[in-house]
Amino acid sequence: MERFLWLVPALPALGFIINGVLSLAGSRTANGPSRGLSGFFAVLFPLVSFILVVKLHLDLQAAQESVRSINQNLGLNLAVPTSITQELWSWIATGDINLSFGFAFDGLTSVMLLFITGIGALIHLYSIGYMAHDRGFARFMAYMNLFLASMIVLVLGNGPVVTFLGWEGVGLCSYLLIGFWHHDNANGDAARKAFLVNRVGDLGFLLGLFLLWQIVGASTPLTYEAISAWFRDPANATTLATGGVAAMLTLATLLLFLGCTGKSAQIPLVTWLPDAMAGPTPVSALIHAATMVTSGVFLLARMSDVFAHAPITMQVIAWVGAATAAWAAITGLFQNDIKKILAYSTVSQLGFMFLAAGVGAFDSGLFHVFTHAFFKAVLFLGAGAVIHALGGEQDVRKMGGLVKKLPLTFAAMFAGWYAITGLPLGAGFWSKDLILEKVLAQGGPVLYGIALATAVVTAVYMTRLMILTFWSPSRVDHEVEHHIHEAPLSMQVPLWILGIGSLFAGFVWAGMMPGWDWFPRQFAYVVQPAQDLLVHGEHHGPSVLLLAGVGVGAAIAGILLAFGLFKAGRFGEHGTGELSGAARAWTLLWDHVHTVFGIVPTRIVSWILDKICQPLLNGIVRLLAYLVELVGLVVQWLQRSRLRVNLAMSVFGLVAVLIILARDLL
Amino acid sequence: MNLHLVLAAPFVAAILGFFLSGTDAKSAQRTSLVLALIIAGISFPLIGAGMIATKAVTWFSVPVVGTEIKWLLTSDGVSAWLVALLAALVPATLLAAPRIVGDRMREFATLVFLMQGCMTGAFLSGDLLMFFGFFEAMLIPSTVLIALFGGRDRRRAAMTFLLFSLAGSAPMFFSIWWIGLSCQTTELSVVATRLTSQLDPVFRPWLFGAIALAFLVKLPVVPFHLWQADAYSEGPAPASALLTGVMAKVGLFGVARILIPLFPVEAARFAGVFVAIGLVTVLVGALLALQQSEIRRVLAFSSLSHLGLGLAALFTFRPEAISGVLLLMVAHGLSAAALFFLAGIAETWTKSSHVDDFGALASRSPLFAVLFSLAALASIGLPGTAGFVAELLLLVSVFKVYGIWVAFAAGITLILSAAYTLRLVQRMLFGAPALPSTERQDLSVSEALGVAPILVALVLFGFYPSPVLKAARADLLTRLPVASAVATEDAAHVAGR
Amino acid sequence: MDTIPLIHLQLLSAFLFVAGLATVLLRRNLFFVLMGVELMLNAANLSFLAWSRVQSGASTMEGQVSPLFSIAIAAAEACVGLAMLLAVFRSRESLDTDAYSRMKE
Amino acid sequence: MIAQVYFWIFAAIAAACALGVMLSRHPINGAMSLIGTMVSLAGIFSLIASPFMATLQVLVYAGAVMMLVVFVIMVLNCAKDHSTPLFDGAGLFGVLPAAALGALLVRVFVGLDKQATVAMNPQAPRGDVDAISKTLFGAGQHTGGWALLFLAVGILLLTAIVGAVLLAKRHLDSPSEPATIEGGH
Repeated sequence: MERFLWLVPALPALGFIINGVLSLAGSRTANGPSRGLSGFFAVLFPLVSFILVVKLHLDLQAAQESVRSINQNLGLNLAVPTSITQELWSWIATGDINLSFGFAFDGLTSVMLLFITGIGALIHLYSIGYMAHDRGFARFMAYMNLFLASMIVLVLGNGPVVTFLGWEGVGLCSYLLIGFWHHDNANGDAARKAFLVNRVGDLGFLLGLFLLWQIVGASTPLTYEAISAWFRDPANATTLATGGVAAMLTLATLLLFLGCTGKSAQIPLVTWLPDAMAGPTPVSALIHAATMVTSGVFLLARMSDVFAHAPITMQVIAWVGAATAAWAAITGLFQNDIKKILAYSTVSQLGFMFLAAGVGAFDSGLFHVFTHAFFKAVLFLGAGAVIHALGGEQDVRKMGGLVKKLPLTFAAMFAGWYAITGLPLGAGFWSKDLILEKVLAQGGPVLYGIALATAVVTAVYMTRLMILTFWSPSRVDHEVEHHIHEAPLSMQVPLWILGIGSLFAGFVWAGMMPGWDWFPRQFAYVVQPAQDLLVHGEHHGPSVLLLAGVGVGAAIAGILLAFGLFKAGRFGEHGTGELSGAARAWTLLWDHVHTVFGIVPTRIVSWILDKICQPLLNGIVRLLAYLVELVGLVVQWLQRSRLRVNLAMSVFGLVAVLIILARDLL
Repeated sequence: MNLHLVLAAPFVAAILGFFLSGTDAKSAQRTSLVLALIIAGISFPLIGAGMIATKAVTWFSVPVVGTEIKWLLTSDGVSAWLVALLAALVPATLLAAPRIVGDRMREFATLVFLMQGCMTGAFLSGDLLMFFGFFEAMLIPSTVLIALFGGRDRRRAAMTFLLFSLAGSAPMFFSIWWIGLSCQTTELSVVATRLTSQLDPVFRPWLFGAIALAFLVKLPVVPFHLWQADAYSEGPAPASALLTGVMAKVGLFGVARILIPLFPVEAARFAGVFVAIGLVTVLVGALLALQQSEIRRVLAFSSLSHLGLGLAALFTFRPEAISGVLLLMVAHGLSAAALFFLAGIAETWTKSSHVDDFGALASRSPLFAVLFSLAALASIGLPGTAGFVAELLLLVSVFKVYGIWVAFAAGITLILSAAYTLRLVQRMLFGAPALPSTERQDLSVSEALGVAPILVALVLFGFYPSPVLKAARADLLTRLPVASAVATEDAAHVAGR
Repeated sequence: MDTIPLIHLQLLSAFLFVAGLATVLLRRNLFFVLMGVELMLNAANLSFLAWSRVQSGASTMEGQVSPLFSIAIAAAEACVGLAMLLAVFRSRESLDTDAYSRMKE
Repeated sequence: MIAQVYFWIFAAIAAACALGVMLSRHPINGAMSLIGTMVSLAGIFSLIASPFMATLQVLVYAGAVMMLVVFVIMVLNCAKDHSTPLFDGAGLFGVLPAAALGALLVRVFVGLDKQATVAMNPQAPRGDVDAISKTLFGAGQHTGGWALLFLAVGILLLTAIVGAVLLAKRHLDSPSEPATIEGGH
């Protein structure tokens, strides 16, 4: 089976090529390329990939099981296989560097891939309906397939450099898809911003990688397996303890984390994600909610052994996560664009995940990634269905009363809302409470307080969204109102599946019920050593049930608050203007930071270079040229003027020669 | 593989070029294309041939002093790849040219072949003076190309180009003359062994600097870059593609193949200066590119920036830097050439080179848009293209020798290059069309066929760069340890003091 | 005899030579140019003869013989020079060297 | 001792006449000064044991060559040259190399003089006809090939005569016309 590992990313890549060719070939025809053909391929390949992943997952399980049973029966101590690996070819081999292009499929990968390909396939299906009337249908599908391929490479890569290939690949697809409707320059700007902000993070990733590589030494191959092994090796503990190496490791992990903040839209590189909503809604669901933006958390878990050795970095991660979660949640309160609300919600939830990772609960963070993928995907797809029904309207102030018109969509979104607010037994309930519990135990009361407050605010803005969209009286324009219709089946099916998922996905790790821990078991061997390193001894805090009660209480408090505030139509319902005042300043806080510290200095320096240094240099060269010309004029005059002068010059030459010849006599 | 044949082929093609039809541009293009493909067919096998050389023949010997000038062609991994790169770009040039040169295809093709011949000669020369001859000779066809086929300000651009290049290489001639006198020969391999013992250490830095200047101007680097933007933007785009795609590489090639091997001690001694120049070039080039509003000026400064990184990395003397630089030369040669080809074609649609006069090419010319954005992405070093592997290797080598902060400074180019390239892409391909036009203009099949293989190669080398990397390993590494040993010795010496 | 120091002879020779050279370089009249050349040749002759007095052995006579040739060449030069002067004067109606240099313009 | 006195007299005349050549306005004056220099030099030649050269100096130089010059001056009848300044700006440019050369020569000669190795050789043979003709035409090992050179000079002179005739031919052929009086322009 491992021989076919490469097929998992290759199939969507093939889909990209087929759809790309279709798109180009059909670009000259009147109706554009065939949607049926294009859609078929676009969904087929992710689906086959998903099936392949399931099969691989089962194979891995079976292999592990068989080794375990052999060990048990025969009393042996054989190593349990942790991964299926495939090295395809030697990628970069020169000097000290020896990188192979290969994939490694283990528990962590399989969990990630299961929902990436699964949800990915569903969203592709949804896109067929959503994009049906768009001329760029095949192009869209091509990009989506390429994204999926890149994402799979990101997760499946056997080392950080292969991951980086996918890392930038998903960034590219994000760029292409945000700017998908490229006739509007604003979309292009948003896309460019996303790419550039990500590039800042990517540079951090690369530099961090260099430092990391310096720490582990050139003889250690750059694969996750080898790096983890190096950090777990007790022999290296003394090396790590020395001051220089420890500082270097802190810097390395901080830089790697910078990469994660770029991809996962954390402070300070948070600004691009809300703008990224300029892309089509399925893109927001797949890339900017469910999969790509969580790759930062994935990387933290992947390299948990490394991060666990850098306590300062872990502190930074936790605080950055908490700050982002709080900031984004508050920002979400002010937004009127349905997708922007969800975008800030995504940022906030990502903050939760980083908070979890930062306090040393990598598995809880990943669990939230998993549940979040379901409920945020369904929320986005539901929002997409609403936008679709309203003919492109995204302003929640112009919605309302849709619960009767779009019952099916409402049901799906309700499931998503139920999950994200953390009401009991929904997907978010399990993961969020787990995080809160871990934060209290390992991060202290301050972080817990921030997280809890954020949970309240989360419930407020999500409930506001639901009220303004579905429950309040209709404010929809009359012309639009006649055309409101439920989405086609291809959009409905993914909604239902994901809706059900967001209600029940949490049961893969129902912390309160012993035995319901399929999820963390999958990749325990990846993150457990790191977590053990960070957590010393058993923590005796409030009981799990009490904490869950507090969490649910926070959610209910938030919901009630929202009903109190918005049912009466207090703010945000009326008016159509842009944000203003403090709300605007708060929303654009980090944009301003980027402008002041990044963009403006760059602009100034480049302006100085172009408008001052360049002409100056040019002037110097001109001056030199004029000097040469001047000399030329003089020489020309000498040549042209007098016989005697010419003669005098040759005598000068004669004297010079004589001086050289007679230098012994002088 | 007969190296003489490889060298002679372009010149023969240039001579045959005189007999092409002067009136029927299409037939001239077809015939020259066949010739170019034949040359490519002759040149490509060099890659697999490894290190080969012809028998050294005494070309002439200087009277009185008795210095022997050899006629000797050598090919190693690096030169083989560069010759192949050149041979691959020439057919694409001919395919991309018709819209720009119009009826004068015959003259264009002849000049291009001449340029190819001179550059091939420079890559294959095994003798310093021979190299210098070809190095200077390539100026003639390229200047004529700019002056004949360029834009409004072509004459000034051609003159600037010529004067800068001549001024840069004049000291090199002096240096070669001195080396020839001291070593009694100008054969590269012999000079390399004799130079350290035969030359007064007081003069060596000057000779080193004189040779370095020629290559730095050719490359170019800040502050010798003033000719570049003018030449690339005023010259005919296909020729600019060759200028940046291959001729600029002669500079890097010279540094790697001549400067460092001949003067390992000086190279090690002044490595810091060159790294600094390289980094300044990287950043200044990128920042200047941000300010430009003409397509080809953006591309010119982008070339400046990318090649600066190559220079900086070369002077780390790391083996991965050598491989990386070769890959950078190939990757940048391909991607920059593709961008120039496409930019040239697009400029014929709007009759303008200003970015604001474009827009919405993505919907009007989808094929163009796909190829252009692919080339742009390759040029910013997106993983999966050859540029990424190259930049990764270069950054690694800079990091290893100069540490994280220098690597960070060099790495800023990753962000800046994305900034200016994507800005260009957006202004050209996206948004609303600047000039109302109903007709759908797109690339012709032959133009697309010229550019597409370049992009395929870029992606191929992005995933499987080993052939290129291995080629560099085969050759220059033999001399590198000398330089790095001296560098460490120097460092120890300094530390000891 | 032979009590005149070599240095005096040489300094005289140098003076005459410089005077001749200065005449050639300073004067615009062609006659003076010719005469300056003659003066320089004379100075050279003096130098030759003076040097021959400090030589010994086989080469002593060389200094005595060389002026002979110098004089012969001077004669030839004067001959051709004057002929050219005549020809030039015919065409330019002038003996001013600066007038000739304007021929190129 | 007496030789020294003679030398100083001759040297003074020669130097004064050389200055005369440089500074005189009329070509005739210049020519006369030059003859003075040459005659004085002939005297010095005989003082330093070169009677043959002294004779030649008077006969060929002062006698023949200068006669030719004076003759041409008279033919052209160039009057005193008032139209062009004796010295001008460009001429100043000529002073520098002349002065430089002079300084160089003086420096070298004085330097040589200080070296004891350079001294008059009392045994040096006199440059009389006998010795010179033996040197010029003598056959033997140490002849130095002067004879060949002598022949070559003969050919040179012949060529010069032919050349002079050719150069001046147009002038000779052309019908006589009033010679231009004014020099200059």
